[in-house]
Amino acid sequence: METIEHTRIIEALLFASDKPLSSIALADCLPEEVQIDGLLRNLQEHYAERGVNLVEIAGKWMFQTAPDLAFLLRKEVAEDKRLSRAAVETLAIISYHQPVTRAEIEEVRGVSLSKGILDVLMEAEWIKPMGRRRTPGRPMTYGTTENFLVHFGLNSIKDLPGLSELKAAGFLANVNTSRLNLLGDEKPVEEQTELLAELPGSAGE
Amino acid sequence: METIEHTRIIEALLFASDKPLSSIALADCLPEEVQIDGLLRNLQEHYAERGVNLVEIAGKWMFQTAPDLAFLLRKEVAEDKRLSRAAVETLAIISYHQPVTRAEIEEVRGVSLSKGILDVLMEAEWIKPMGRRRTPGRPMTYGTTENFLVHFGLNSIKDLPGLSELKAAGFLANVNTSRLNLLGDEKPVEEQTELLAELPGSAGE
Amino acid sequence: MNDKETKEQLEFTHAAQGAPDGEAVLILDIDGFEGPLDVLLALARTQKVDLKQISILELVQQFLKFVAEAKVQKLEKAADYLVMAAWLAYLKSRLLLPEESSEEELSAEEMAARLTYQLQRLSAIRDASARLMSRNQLRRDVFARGMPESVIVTKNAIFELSLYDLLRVYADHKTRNAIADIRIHKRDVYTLDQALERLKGMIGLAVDWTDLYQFLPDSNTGSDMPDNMKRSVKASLFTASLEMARSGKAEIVQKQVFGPLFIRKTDRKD
Repeated sequence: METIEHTRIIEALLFASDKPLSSIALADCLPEEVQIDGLLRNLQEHYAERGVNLVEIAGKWMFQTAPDLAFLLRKEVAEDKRLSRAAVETLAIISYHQPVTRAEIEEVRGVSLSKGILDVLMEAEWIKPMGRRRTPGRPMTYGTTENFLVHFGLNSIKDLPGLSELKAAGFLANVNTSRLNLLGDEKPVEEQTELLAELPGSAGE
Repeated sequence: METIEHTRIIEALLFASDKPLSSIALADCLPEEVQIDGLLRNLQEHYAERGVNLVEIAGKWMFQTAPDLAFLLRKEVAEDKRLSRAAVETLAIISYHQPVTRAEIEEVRGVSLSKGILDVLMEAEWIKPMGRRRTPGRPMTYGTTENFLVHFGLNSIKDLPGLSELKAAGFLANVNTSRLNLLGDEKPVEEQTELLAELPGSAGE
Repeated sequence: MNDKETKEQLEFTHAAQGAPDGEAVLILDIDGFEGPLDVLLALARTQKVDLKQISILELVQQFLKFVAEAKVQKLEKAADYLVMAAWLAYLKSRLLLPEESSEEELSAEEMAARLTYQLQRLSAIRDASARLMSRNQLRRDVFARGMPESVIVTKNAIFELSLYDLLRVYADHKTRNAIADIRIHKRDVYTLDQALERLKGMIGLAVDWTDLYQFLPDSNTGSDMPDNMKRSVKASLFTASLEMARSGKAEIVQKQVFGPLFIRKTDRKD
């Protein structure tokens, strides 16, 4: 009896929201002793075959229309901002390599990155700056946002398609940006260790 | 079998729509022979006991949180808000100089007052309109509320420390008090009409 | 998206598509050419990646044809391709010639391996990006609640402000507006002129490469120098060293990133 009531509450909360809710947020609305994960699983099962599904996304929970009905709904929504291929590729590199610097993105793609691309991805709230790397120049690194996970229906970046294959093939190893120069025989910069620490006057603080 | 599929479609359409849908609009997405009203009734029944109900409003259909759970969505959230420095300063000026017009506040602060500031202070129920001044333009004056006194533990506005007291308490450093006129500004006559009666901001709602 | 670049790309793509179909390999993957790796990737795909097998002659011909027919307006774009063609030719020659033992340079095999790796990685990331984009996307394939009800939340804002803060701010305001004596303190800095003078004077004493920091004037001032002064001294000394290098009076060398800067006097005999 109680369980039904609690399930109803969870259902109402999730149904009312257009964003994923964490089980912690849900628990806030329920008595402390409620085993929320079990209820969520039951609810998920209840909706599994329906037109609306309960999915786990970005470590949170959300109702969404069933993917197989996409063909019907698609016409309801007009705007489909198409990303340029360059932007899509950049997004992929950022998501698989994150945190990754601009120079590393350029290295992987083999071309320089126009400024607008990162802007577009940031505007879509798919990527965000992830802090600076402790290497010379202290370049900014980029990574993906929660919004990215939600948009692509991923529970975490570990669920990126083909991640393990890319890793196994060694393609996600550190990108050596010094290789960018194809013609020049410049040697890669060696050992960019944490020299920064001992530099008293530099960028620190 | 078909029925299940059609029900799923209706479910998804209603879920994803940003407005209530008529059965005619729903029918557009389904094969002609589908008895849509029957399906809607079934769906309504299915959701009758759940956390979300399917309701018919003015001939259109929509999902809605079950009425008995509506309280969940009207949750009162206590939210700690910090006032900007400008807001605090404005509040201070109002409390010391009340009743005071917007223009006077601006003159005292030496900067123009962004609209949001008075709104925030009124939202906090610390200030209220105090009637209009009998000067050209009949500007509105502002003063503090009872709530203000309660919040700061003051018996009356006269309990606010005067300038010499502020100085003694170490708030004012290196300032020649004689150069400051605190609490001493003469004010034009007030048209203090139905002041406390209307109090829009104070105890309200 | 950068308009200019988009336009450039468009023009470029357009021009490339204008090329007659035929054996020109470059046409095959025309919709997204951007630069060297892209082209190379297209080539590598058709020629099965093994760089040793790539016919340089054919490659160069294709490039020339491509560049000519594309009527590339942006010279730097064309240069990109030429650079790569040259690089490939060079690599090919290295692969064909017997290996010289040189510690300085990477062997041709290593270079080829690297390039192959890069190409495969780009290709793999492309596959991955295609898989990513083919996932069900929100608002394209799957949809969230169209009429979210969530935020009828009445926010009872609790404003945090203590009487102390209120008074503090008011007092600050009064203080600010009071006619007060304003004193601008002299800032303690080590000027560039001072640093230049010092460096010029001392550099003659040093025979060989000397760590720039050896010239820091902390011997007399002692270590009780305030931190900001120390920083100022370092900054000025560094600037002075650059100035001297620029005017040809000194040479500077730094052997590793963030390593010490060494300076020595230029022995010019003029």
